[in-house]
Amino acid sequence: MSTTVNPRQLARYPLIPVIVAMAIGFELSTGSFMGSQNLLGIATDSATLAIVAVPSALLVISGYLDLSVGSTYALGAVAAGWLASEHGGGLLTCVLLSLLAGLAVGAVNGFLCCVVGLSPFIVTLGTLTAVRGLAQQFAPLPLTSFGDSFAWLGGAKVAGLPSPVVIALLVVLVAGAILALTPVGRHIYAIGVSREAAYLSGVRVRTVPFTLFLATGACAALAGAIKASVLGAVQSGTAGSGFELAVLTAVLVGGVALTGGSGTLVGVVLGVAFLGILQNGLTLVGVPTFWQQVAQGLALVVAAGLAYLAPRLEALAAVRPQAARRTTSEPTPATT
Amino acid sequence: MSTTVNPRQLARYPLIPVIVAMAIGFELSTGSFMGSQNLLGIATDSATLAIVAVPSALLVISGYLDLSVGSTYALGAVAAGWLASEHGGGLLTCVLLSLLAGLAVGAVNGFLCCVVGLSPFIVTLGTLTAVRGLAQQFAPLPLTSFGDSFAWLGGAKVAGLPSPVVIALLVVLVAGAILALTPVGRHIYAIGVSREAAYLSGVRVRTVPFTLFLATGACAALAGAIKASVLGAVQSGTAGSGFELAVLTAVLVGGVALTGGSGTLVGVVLGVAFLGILQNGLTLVGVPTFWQQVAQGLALVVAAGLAYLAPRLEALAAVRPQAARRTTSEPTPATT
Amino acid sequence: MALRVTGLRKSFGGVHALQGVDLTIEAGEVHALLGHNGAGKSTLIKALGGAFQPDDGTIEVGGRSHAGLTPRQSIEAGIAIIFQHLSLVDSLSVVDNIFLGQEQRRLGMVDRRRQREAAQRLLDRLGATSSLDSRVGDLPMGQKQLVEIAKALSRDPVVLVLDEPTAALSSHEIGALERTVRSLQEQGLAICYVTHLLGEVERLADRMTVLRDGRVHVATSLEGKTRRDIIEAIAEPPTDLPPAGPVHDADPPQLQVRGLAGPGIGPVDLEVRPGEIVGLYGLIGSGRTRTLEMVFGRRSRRGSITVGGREVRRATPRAALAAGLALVPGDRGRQGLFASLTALDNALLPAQGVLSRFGLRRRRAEAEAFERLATSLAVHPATPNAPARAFSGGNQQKLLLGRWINGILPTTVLLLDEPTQGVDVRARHEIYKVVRTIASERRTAVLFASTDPEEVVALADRALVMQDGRVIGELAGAALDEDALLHAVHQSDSDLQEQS
Amino acid sequence: SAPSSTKASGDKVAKSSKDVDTVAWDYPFTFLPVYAGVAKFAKERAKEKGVSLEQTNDNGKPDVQASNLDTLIAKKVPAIVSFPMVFEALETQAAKALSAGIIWVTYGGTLENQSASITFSFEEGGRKLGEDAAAWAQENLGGKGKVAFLVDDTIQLGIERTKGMIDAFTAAAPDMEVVGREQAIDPDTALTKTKAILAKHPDVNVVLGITDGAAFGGYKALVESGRSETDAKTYVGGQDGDLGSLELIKKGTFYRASAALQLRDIGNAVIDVPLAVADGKSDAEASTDVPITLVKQGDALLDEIIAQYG
Ligand SMILES: Nc1ncnc2c1ncn2[C@@H]1O[C@H](COP(=O)(O)OP(=O)(O)OP(=O)(O)O)[C@@H](O)[C@H]1O
Ligand SMILES: Nc1ncnc2c1ncn2[C@@H]1O[C@H](COP(=O)(O)OP(=O)(O)OP(=O)(O)O)[C@@H](O)[C@H]1O
Ligand SMILES: [Mg+2]
Ligand SMILES: [Mg+2]
Repeated sequence: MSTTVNPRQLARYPLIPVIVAMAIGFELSTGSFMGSQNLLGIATDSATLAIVAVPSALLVISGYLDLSVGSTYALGAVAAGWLASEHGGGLLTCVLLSLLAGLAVGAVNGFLCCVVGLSPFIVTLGTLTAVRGLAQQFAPLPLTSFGDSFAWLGGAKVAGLPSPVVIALLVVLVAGAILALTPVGRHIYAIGVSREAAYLSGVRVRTVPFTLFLATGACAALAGAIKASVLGAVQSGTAGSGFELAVLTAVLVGGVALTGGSGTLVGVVLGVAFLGILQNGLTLVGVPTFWQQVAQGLALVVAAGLAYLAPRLEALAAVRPQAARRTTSEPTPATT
Repeated sequence: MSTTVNPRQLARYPLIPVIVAMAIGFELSTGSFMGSQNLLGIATDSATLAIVAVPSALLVISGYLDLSVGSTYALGAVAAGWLASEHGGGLLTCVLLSLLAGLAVGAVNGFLCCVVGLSPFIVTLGTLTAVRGLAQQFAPLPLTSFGDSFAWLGGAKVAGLPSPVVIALLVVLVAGAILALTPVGRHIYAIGVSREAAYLSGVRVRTVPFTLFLATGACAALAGAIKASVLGAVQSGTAGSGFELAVLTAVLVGGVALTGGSGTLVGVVLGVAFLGILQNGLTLVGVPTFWQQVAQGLALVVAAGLAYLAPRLEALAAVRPQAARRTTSEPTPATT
Repeated sequence: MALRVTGLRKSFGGVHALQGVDLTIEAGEVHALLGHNGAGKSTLIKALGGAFQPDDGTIEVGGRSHAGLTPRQSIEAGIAIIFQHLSLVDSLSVVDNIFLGQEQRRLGMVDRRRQREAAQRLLDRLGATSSLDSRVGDLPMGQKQLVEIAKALSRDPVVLVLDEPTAALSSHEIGALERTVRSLQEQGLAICYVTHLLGEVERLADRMTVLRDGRVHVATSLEGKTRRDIIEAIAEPPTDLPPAGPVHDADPPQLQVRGLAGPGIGPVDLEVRPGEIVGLYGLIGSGRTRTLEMVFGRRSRRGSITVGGREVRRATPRAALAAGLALVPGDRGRQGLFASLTALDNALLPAQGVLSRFGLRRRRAEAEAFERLATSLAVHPATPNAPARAFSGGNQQKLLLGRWINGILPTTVLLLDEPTQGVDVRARHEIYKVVRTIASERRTAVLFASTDPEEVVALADRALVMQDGRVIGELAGAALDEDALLHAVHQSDSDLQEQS
Repeated sequence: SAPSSTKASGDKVAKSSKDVDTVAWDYPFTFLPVYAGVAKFAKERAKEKGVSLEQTNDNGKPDVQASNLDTLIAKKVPAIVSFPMVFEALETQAAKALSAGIIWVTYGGTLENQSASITFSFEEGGRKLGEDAAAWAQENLGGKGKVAFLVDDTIQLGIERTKGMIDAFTAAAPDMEVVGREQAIDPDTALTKTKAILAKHPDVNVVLGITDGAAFGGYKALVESGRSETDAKTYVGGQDGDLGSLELIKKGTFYRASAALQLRDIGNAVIDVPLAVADGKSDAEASTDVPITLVKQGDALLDEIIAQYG
């Protein structure tokens, strides 16, 4: 993978030109899109989405799926918020409780989907519903007044960057390193492409996706805790509602196939950025509410179109260097 | 397919014992579940779900997916309601306009997914969002006062059955006949299992799912119109919200695989009944809101577990009659 | 002239699969289409079947010339094709598959009775034993292949194209198929036959067209041609196989199987000594695949498996791998290959963990390992980053072999299921060489299953004949030849018939 | 607290209503019919006053609401009117807006950081409905009968309305048997749930809805079960003042009351309050409390509100 941007790379990440075009369009029409405050705002708001989309993407690449993240987010937020508001919990204990809650949901999902082998779609749709009910039962009223220690989680600045952004970067880096640098990274793809072949090759076809369910649960709960800290309040009924769809959208728009076995983290990060910029830009421009919805819907369709065009463009981009080599019979090295 | 219920059939439709158990449980604990009024009420309420779940199931069997039905439902309701309330539209024109709206959404989905070949998940998530925006933009305020002609659609009785139930039965019968008796029925399965193999066999791999998208759109809009007629009111913002998940849940719980190529209409109808009975029973028993959610989530997980057990039970049930035949070399007749 | 293809071209991205191919087949002729793996045979056939549009060239059939065909046009024109990767729909029944896309109708409904009658006639004619209502996915490979052929014949074709129809068949079914082909030929069909098994070419074909790298290399009548001539047309003549290494009877067995049993299998006892190559020969369905899978822990089992004197207790692939066993599965597409992953990932997936340091992959070491492996197995192309699906069948098989014999993993017992299925003459030879070499140099014990008696004779030191899940005979040394193998299975076949 | 324009980038800070060319109105529950009702009047008022009205699309998600507010603040709209999904959660945004010199008007409640507020008590709406229904039950049923509540436990506004409604009713009519408490804000869900309740208790007398949409569904269920539309022993009531419900009240059916928001007054306030702040009014001076009135058959207000929709 080279670091210079060549046409091949652009073709592989068709969201890049789209994001650039959107940025230019929004800047021209509002004059305030490119402001550092606005950009940092987008980054901060998108951070929680990124934190969950990244492990979710690994899960989808390995051929599974977690829809329960919206409720796990709420549960994580409620757990941390409850400890912070009712028991004066500090940063560490709050985050720990939240992570435990997320791990518990992840373990249930992972057990049912990876060990027993039930359908991830139905199981996690079930836990999505059930966990929301539990979170609401546990904290029917909004939780507030969290105290300074917990506020630090979402409000601190590290090297000039808001802490949610820093945490998101960490998650992306760790996941990226696992995917690119470790054998497990290859196993994730292998399981997604062919679970059977991976099993016969000695890959831990239960443990690996189980662990990804755990990671997704933990990250979803952490994201909920972060947002609770940022907002200073949690409401169990609405926190993270519809978040599962946003996550899945970012993952799929980012070029990860729902069938598993393909996708890149760069794509997922671009998918998150795409959604964040779209939301921000439409509000900046002041598009009327219902038209915003129409525009968001169309944007998804456009993104699907790009994902479709990408491999075709890539093939086109590949033709030129190939033409020179035509005399040799060696096939072009393909790009996975 | 025999009409007597043998262990094999039970194993194939694991929802049957579950539904029976639920019915007995709810009857014992409330004493009013089995009343004909309540059962008819469940049937009427479930009718709209069935009307949409059936074509959706065919779509899923053929390897596609339509998430936009929740908004198409709203659009269909708004179209019919608008004509009925603002222009005194009669039954026929209202239904016609509603169907046209549904066909339009279906055509867009079908064109993008079947002809262009974009990802059905992203595309129909996009139209889900966009169409809701359009419906709200078109009719931001609730529509009421529909007049008697349109009220007939949802309120009439045919042979003692409420018209929504009759329409649902028609939809089930037509779809069942197509699936079981016509070449297209075989094609739907074939495309779902292997689009490539079907294509090479001369199956119209674009036209068939395109038509199913049209049918799904039309049925979703019709369901919206029916509900509008039953209620005598339409709220564009809430009509059919979350309906897409209910539809998909009914389809999947009914044993249709998300990967396409397998599933039966009997299963889907059972799935619809399962959801309707669950909802009704929990309300009858008076389970508190949040625990209702928890119970519904758990029910999904149980349904996933049953779908998992079904083939295993079927294999067990198959052992006995098979044992007698073991000497012949003929393999067990397959169950498609 | 029934079919004439002129100047056909097709490229995939940068790969030029067909570069101006001409092919003419007369009515009443069996025409062998030959060539090395990746020569372009399947691509040509897919263009005939409408799987894609050619870039250039014409296809003339039934007196009409086409620049390209859709599947429906192809079927209408009277071309019937048996594709290399079956175009059957697993979850549908045998009848439904035979008539898929061409259903017999009555009042718009499927005419089930007429379909069943017609289907039964076709199956009987082919000697297929499967029931009409069986799910195709549940059928053994050979029966599937016969259903595929029945499907082609149901369309009353003018031209019948068979892409490696016998790769998964046993001698039994091959015989039936050959008889069918001959009777069709007599009825005046033009038949195009693709195969890597040269015996079939000699027995059946009137003419041959040999492709090399997407071009016609030779097109000639087969009259007076020897096997040597055919081989030379396809590839450079292979060198001799290295001699089999010595097997010492005194060595303790590397693999020892005692009382192995499972559904329909066993009890099976067998042993393989270090450096020994043992072939499992039998008809389709005789239980070789299941035996290998049980040894490897893919299926639950009873009995004991001992590797190098240590018993492998847990029946899981991981436990087997840890003990030094490795399996190259027979169903390459489903159980072996990661089609969209790179060649390097495919060949080194289990080795990456061993090569890694501090949990991190060492790409340099991986690249070197791949290069060594590509050289020793003659993988072509030797590009580590190309996705496995872009490789021809033979080269895919080499990648799978390379997964276990790369010198990084401690494989001491190699289990191979149909190791050269669909592999061209030359690559087959190379695979034999590789297997011989690792057996004699690394003293690896090899246990392989094959349906091809030629292969068993060429590769095995000793052959075990399987039937109905049991080992019913053993042949070794001078007694091991094709006739003896065929005799062994058919002997017991007729025994059985007499008994019942 | 008054706007502290201490260190804001001065050029954008509104010194009078003439500097306010845009009001951004952030209402998170865009799927509710009330939204469209208020929006209609706010738009009309905005036109009158020559300002443009911008709206957000929060879709009932608190995170999205916070993001959208951040965006509006970064954009430096002169005035924001926001209905916080969770009030405490928006203190940060409100403070940020104020320090950027943006007018912040809290809608539906008050915050510590704000320029002014538009208030209407949700609890009070529920309470008025509950009290009226209880009084009716005492009078017409002798305090004995069955009641079902269609509630909302998910959002703060719903929780408050629910509490007001149920507490007031049960306090004033303690002998009424509560036979249902079901989550439902839209007619569709309410129809299904009420039908189920009716299966067990076909003699339910009172159905109170958290929204008029929910009450409307309950009404339909009763009618479908064979109840006469003018049954004297039945009471249905809702909240919001949706047109369909008001028409039923006017017709004299057993849909008897709605705790109606004065949509026009609220819509006007969305524009007027921020403009008043821009003209230098203090929080106390600029803030408006829009009363929630229970409308019943014969009330003059009933016709007035119906006419507003026209
Ligand atoms: N879809 C595809 N994309 C890219 N390359 C392809 C594709 N299909 C075939 N090729 C390439 O085209 C060439 C010809 O392949 P083809 O399958 O026609 O060979 P073949 O002669 O049938 O070989 P075999 O004997 O192994 O079946 C090969 O180099 C192959 O890698
Ligand atoms: N007698 C039997 N009992 C149980 N299962 C059987 C029996 N015969 C066939 N099968 C099933 O058929 C499938 C594979 O059959 P297939 O003929 O392809 O392989 P095999 O029996 O292992 O033989 P071989 O590899 O020798 O052809 C297996 O999945 C196995 O479960
Ligand atoms: Mg081929
Ligand atoms: Mg086999």
